[in-house]
Amino acid sequence: MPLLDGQDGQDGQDGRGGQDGQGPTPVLPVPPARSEGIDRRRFLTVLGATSAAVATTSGCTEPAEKLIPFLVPIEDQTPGIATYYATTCRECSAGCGLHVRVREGRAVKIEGNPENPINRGKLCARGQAGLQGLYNPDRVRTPMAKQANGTFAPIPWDAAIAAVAAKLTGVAGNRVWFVTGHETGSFDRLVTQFLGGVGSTNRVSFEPFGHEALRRATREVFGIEAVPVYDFAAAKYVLSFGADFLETFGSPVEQTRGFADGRAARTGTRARYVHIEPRMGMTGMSADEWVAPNSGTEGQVALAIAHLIVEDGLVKNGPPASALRGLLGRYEPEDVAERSGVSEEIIERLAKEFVAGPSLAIAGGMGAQHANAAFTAAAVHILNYVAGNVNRTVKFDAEATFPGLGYAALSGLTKAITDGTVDVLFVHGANPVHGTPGTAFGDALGSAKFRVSFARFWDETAMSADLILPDSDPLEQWNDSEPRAGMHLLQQPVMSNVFDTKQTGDVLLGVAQKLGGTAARRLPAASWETYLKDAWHGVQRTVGVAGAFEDFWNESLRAGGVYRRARTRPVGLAASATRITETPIASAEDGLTAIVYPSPVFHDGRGANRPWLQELPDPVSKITWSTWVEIHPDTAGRLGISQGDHVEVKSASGSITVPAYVYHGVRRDVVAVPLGQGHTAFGRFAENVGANAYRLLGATPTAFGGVDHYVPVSLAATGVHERLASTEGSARQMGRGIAQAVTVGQLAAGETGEPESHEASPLPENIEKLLEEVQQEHYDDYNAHAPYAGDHPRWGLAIDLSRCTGCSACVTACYSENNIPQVGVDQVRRGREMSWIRIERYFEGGDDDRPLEARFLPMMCQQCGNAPCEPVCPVFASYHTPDGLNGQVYNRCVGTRYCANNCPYKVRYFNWFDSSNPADTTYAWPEPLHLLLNPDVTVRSKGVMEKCTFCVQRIRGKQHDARMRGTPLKDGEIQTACQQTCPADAIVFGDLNDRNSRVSRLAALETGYHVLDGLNTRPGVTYLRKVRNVVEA
Amino acid sequence: MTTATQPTYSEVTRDVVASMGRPGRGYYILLGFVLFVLAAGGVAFLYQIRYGLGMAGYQPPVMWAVYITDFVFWVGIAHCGTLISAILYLFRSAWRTAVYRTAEAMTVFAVMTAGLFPVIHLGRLWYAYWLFPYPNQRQLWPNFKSPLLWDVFAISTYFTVSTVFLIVGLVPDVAAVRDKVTGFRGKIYKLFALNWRGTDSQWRHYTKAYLFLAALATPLVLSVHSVVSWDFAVSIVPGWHTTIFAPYFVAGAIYSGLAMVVTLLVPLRTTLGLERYVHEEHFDNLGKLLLLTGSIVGYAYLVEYFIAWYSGSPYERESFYFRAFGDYWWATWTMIICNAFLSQLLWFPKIRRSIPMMFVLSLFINLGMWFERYVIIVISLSHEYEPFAMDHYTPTWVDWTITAGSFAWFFTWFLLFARNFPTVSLTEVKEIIPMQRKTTAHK
Amino acid sequence: MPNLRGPLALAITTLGTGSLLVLSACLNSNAQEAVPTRTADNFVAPATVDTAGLPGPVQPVFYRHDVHAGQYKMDCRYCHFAAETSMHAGIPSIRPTCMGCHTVIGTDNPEVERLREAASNDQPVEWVKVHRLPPFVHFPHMRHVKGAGITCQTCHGPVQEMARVYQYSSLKMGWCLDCHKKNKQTTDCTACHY
Amino acid sequence: MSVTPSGILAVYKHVDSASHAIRQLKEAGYKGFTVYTPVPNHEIAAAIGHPTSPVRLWTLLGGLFGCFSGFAITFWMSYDYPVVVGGKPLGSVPPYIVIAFEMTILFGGLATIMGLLFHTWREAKQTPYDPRCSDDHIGIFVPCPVERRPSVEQALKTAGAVEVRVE
Repeated sequence: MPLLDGQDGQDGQDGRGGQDGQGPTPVLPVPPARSEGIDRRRFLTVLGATSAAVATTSGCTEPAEKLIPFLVPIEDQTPGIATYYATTCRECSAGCGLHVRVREGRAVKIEGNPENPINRGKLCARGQAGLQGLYNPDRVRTPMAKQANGTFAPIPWDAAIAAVAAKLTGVAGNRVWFVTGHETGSFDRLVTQFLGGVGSTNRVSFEPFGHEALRRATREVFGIEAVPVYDFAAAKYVLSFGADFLETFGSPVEQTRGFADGRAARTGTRARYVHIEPRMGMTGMSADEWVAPNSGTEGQVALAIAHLIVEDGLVKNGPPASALRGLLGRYEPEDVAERSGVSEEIIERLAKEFVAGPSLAIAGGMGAQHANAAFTAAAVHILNYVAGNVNRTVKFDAEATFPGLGYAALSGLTKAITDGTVDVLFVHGANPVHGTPGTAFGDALGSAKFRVSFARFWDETAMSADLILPDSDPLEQWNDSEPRAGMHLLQQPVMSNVFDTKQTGDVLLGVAQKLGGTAARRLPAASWETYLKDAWHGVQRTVGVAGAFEDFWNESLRAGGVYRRARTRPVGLAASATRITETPIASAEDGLTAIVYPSPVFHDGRGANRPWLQELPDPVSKITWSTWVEIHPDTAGRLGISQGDHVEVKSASGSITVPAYVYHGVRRDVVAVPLGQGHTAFGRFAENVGANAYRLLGATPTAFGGVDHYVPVSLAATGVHERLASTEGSARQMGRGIAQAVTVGQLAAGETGEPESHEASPLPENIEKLLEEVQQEHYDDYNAHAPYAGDHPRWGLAIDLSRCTGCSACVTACYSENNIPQVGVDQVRRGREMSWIRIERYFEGGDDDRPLEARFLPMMCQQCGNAPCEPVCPVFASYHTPDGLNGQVYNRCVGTRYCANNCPYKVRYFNWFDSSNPADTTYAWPEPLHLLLNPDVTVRSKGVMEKCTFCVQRIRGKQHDARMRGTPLKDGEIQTACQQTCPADAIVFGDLNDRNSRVSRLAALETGYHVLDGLNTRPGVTYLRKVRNVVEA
Repeated sequence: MTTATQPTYSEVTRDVVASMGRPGRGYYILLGFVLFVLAAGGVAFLYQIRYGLGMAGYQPPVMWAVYITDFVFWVGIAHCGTLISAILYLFRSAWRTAVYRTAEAMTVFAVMTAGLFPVIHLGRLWYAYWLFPYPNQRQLWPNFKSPLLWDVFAISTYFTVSTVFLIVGLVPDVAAVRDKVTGFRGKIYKLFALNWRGTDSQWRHYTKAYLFLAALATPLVLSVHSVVSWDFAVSIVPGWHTTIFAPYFVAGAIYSGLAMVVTLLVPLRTTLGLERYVHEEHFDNLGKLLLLTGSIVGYAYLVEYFIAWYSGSPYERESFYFRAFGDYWWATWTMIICNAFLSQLLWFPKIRRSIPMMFVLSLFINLGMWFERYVIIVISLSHEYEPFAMDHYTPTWVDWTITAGSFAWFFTWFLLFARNFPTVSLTEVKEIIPMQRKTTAHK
Repeated sequence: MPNLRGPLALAITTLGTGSLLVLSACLNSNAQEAVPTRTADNFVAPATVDTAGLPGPVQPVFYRHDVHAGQYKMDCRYCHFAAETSMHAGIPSIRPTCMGCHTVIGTDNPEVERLREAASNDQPVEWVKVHRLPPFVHFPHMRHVKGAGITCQTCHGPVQEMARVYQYSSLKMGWCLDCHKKNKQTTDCTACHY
Repeated sequence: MSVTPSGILAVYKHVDSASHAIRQLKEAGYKGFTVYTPVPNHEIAAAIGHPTSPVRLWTLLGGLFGCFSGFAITFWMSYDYPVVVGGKPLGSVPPYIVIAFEMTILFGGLATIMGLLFHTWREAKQTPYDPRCSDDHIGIFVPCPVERRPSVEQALKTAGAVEVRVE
């Protein structure tokens, strides 16, 4: 019996294939031992062959390798076996649950927690990159105090805490300010209590995109302070007014799943999605139709649609709307058509489509970040209301979400500092020096008398602090949060601290003890962990779980928290709804409006120090390590700008110089610039990369207390040109049918969509038959020889392009799982990025009379049955495994690169440099980043070809498990890293030889096709055509 | 050859031995320059080994570039030598005798140069020996289905056979030199002459062996460039995957080799004082061969474009459209003009017989043939099936320095050879001159 | 073609094998005899050994496998606890594995004293790796120890008689393959290399 | 060069004289003489009348061995460690023809050289030699006992030798 065959005994009749998406993951309740006195080396002390995990392909073994056993074995840790700990992702405030894979005491991979109802085991790219925050080489490694000469020097924790206490002593309470990020749990309460202890109420919760407009609009229209929750899965029609709900707005992972489920429904109606925004971003690219109104007029379009619904009585038995007639009367479709540039026909059509079934209109994202945003959001609320969506697809949590969050408070702080009334300023979990409009905060900050930063990284705000008390990484922390009412999420340390950091909770408690008095009385907890546990006694009561607290606590830790169905509250129209008014957005005379949008990859910039994210191509432009300005080709032509030309973008507040990216997906009077780059500090991977587009924005808050992200600008070419660090070759498919699509109409008519239009005419039948016979003969030949003889699985993937949103989470997951090195901007320019899976983004139309359409296609090794790469390798480094993979034996590779030439899919990647060599300048994992290397995967050295092997280490691992437990592998038991993280569930892995497996059934669908099928490569990856829900002409 | 200029046997010996005399300062300056460039190439090579192949300009999907261009170029150069020495030998073509030694030496050195590149371009060249089927503890064998393994066999066979062929041809000549030169060099030649004395028995086996070597070398030379062409033709890359490649490459190889022979002969005959033996007649004949092979190459270009259109394959069509009008149009047109058009000038006997013209033309053809390989390799790879993965390649200084180094390597060997060995075959030149006889009328 | 291939291959292979066998003689013969897995019941490890003459790397603590596994017949898996469950066999921790006994037994032994010192200083013992598999090879201990029931000694040699452990087998690829081929196990490359 | 004077060396300037001399020698029944020429010459060869060189047999055998071993190693190695590539059969004839062909040429060529060395070395007797023979003269060395020297000397001279000397 072949050793590898973990499948034997499978009768193929169990019929359970496809049901079991995620196998149970052994999440152990108990965190690793953290007893005092054990030195930090513990997690470095790994065992045996795993030493330092850098299993390179260089043949020579170093002399005298050391085996360092654990002094005391870490609980739950067996060398060579992964342990999973449940915790919560803090890269944004959505509240996705994590399972962190820990090997030999160090976290090596972040996976989604399937039990968490928000993300259900899925993660976005930013979540995946959390590991690079943990091991970031530019973390603040120990408390630092600023010296007289302006440099920082390390200081012991005791002294640091004493210093803070000393500064607080004798300071008037109202002169102490505390800035935090968005906190919804115990830490939030602790900070408030701490401030109360020193007699202050100056608490600023700062989140760059704090839904200010949405909250204002909800108050105006429905009379409550809340942010709506959308039920995508229930909606058959989605109308987004600038809401980038698949990338940064709200809870992208959760929304992506709902959205994908609605669109890719194979029974019943497929959801249709129309995006209304002057720019087509990543979210807009998934739309079936893109409508580009004049900047700031989305709200008018919404009201015009509402107008038609109400006036034409399109909704039978709709909610009472007579009160709105006055308001809606001002938005006649023909007037709106003139003002917004969206034709009356479109408005009428949208109105009809909108009421045809369960629908959903969303305001948010960039649509809710301009001067007129509160009006837009209110208009969309009204639209939802008149269409009867409120309380059905649009719901509101029982408790206020995001209270008091926003830019206005920070703006108040800026004023207070300038006024000289801030003596002690604490900043935690925010980087306002970089991430606020203009330079006002940064300029003012120096006037605060004593600045304490709890920054984890050397960011801009930390650099201007007097004292840095580095917080632990979220993966090293105890914490909790409640992102939605009823969802109590826990964070637990998955490993001991990488550096000499301390959780801010402990620091604040320590300071309170030092201060004595009120502060000490209010905060008596001995440690942050106790404080948290105390709070969870309350949670136990709230959620009503009986039994001992320890059991409740351990179960919560195991599950990652307590999940209760979010309680919602029904809402009705408030009187103020009829009084909403517009605020015209600023525009230059004949000028251009710049949309400054949050990068799907870096958000406001907090992800910029993660090399995985820097190297991750932007889903829209496919540019890495950079900032750019998106310009319509006509505008670019008018201004004499071509792709890659450096352009000075100048607004009233400031200017930045960035290369131009010529893009059909912005209006002619609009340019767009992503946020997130242009850091002046924040570590080696972020510094001096791109430009900070916040500098273009005005520092004055909008009427609703937010930041205006639409700003009038002028463009001027500087005469400098650069080759964009883009991973894209051609954005057009040249009619080659790489990413194929079919319309619902075609599907209904029984057509399966575009044939490969350019394929040569089919072979005569007898030739076809002969080829088949010859092929069979070849298979028979090798089936007679071990190890090929016998029954083997044939691993394959099915990828549903209707589901794929291009979010690129799979790319980062692949980097993490497979130890893929980042190569840096210069090498990306040379096309040498190593990304084993890439999201190809093709455009259709836009340059002709067809509307612009974007298609995404995840391209990884297709594991061809007749792989062109295999026979050309002179040393069998590339070969076919018995289970149908294109095996790549790194240590056998001599580096002829012929396989890459002969791969029609171009999915083979070569190690041009020695990125696995710590002594080399191209080393990809500077200490301690190397600790995230997956010990199951060989790190490839210089001169070796590498590629996707469907996570063969996971396949072998599960086969070992199956063999050891004595039962056959179940379908779905093995998950590739890309599949595991895909928020849209677009990727399915399994055995194609098992007819009942989920992948087999998907691959057999009529929309299935193989890329470049005419080459007879017989790929193991089947793509399902993107089904476009378009209005047929 | 007219009788008026026909030298006697002793004149031949005298002139050829004189050509191997003490060289002038120019020779040493040239040799010094060539060695300097060789050293620069060596440094660039070491640099590339240390830091990785990324130092060269590779831009995926262009995974083969200047090095493989150089490889094919040098293998191509090699071919002409074997053509002149073996194929024309079998055809009993008399004019070859004066030039074949130069061509054959060129062959050996060109193969030596070409053989460097598959190693230079390897990612892990220290494991290059894995390509040989030797028993090893890993119990692994190489993949004989890989064209690269065919290359290993073809190139090593070609190198062995052409070296042997060169040495066999040299033996009687060295013996003749041995009998004229004294002192230390004489001793060396004595050693190299392998006890050759021109006895009836030696000649009897020698002529037979030489004939059979020529007979073996003839299919070999055709096969080697065919195998090299199959490196490309058996792949699925549009622009590579075509059945015309083997004859096309062989013709191109001979074409480029002939051009290189002209390039070498022109300075050689003047500096070594061999004008009497290598003259217009030879250039005329070389010109005719150039015209023939150049026309075949031109025809192959036409066929390539025709088939790209006629196949109906969109990939082929776009690949060829891209060649002519894409980013690299300049390379394509350099190749077409130098190879297909300039060779047509050779219809004029005046040009064929003008040595300066032939020299200039040969330089252009060398350039054109280098670009032919560049076009085939780089352009085809940069514009393949997958539009999203297309990219644009530009070489770096490392590519250029190593390429220059390869020329230096070649010329180093050639200069050393020309100084120390007869560049015109004594024996074969004599062979076509009738031996002196007492009675003039015989047969 | 196919009907030609068979006989041609057969004929040529039979003849070719003869000449190639001569070449193959250069191959390492990795044939192994069965290694005893137990010492005799009355085995007594020598009280003192000439450490200079022992093979294998010098370890920070002179731990005697012949005493523990040979004389006292401790099971290998007592210390190498993960061999049946994990890819790696595991190295024992000082606390509690070593000190579990040595707080009581052999306390006067100077080597045990070093161990205790290390334990009290929270310093792990940095053992020198004896069996060095290249890092690109993934060897699953559990599949061999538990799955296939292969004794530790088959690969590691008579450790129970070694005063100082040395690498007994070559651990080279051919050595692995010999056993795999003999036992009709897979010879697929990605069984170990990935 | 020679160990003992054992015969007569005649040097000719003209090829017809030399061939005449050879024919005379043959008629007189001499067999073991050696002829030196700067280039291979038909007239001389015809006069001597050697049978065809056996080197060609070496070429044939070498080529056959190469062809055979080319096929042998490719097939045997393909089945010794079966590795499937590109859906092709383990032993594929077409690519192996290339290997076998190259081996045929390689071994054929090397065997030819070995044959040449074998035969010429074996037959290269340490006979007296005149350096002019590599330039433009033809030499004939006739080994003969002292008692027959005058007659041979006479015959060679009559044929037109420019020099006849006892070696």
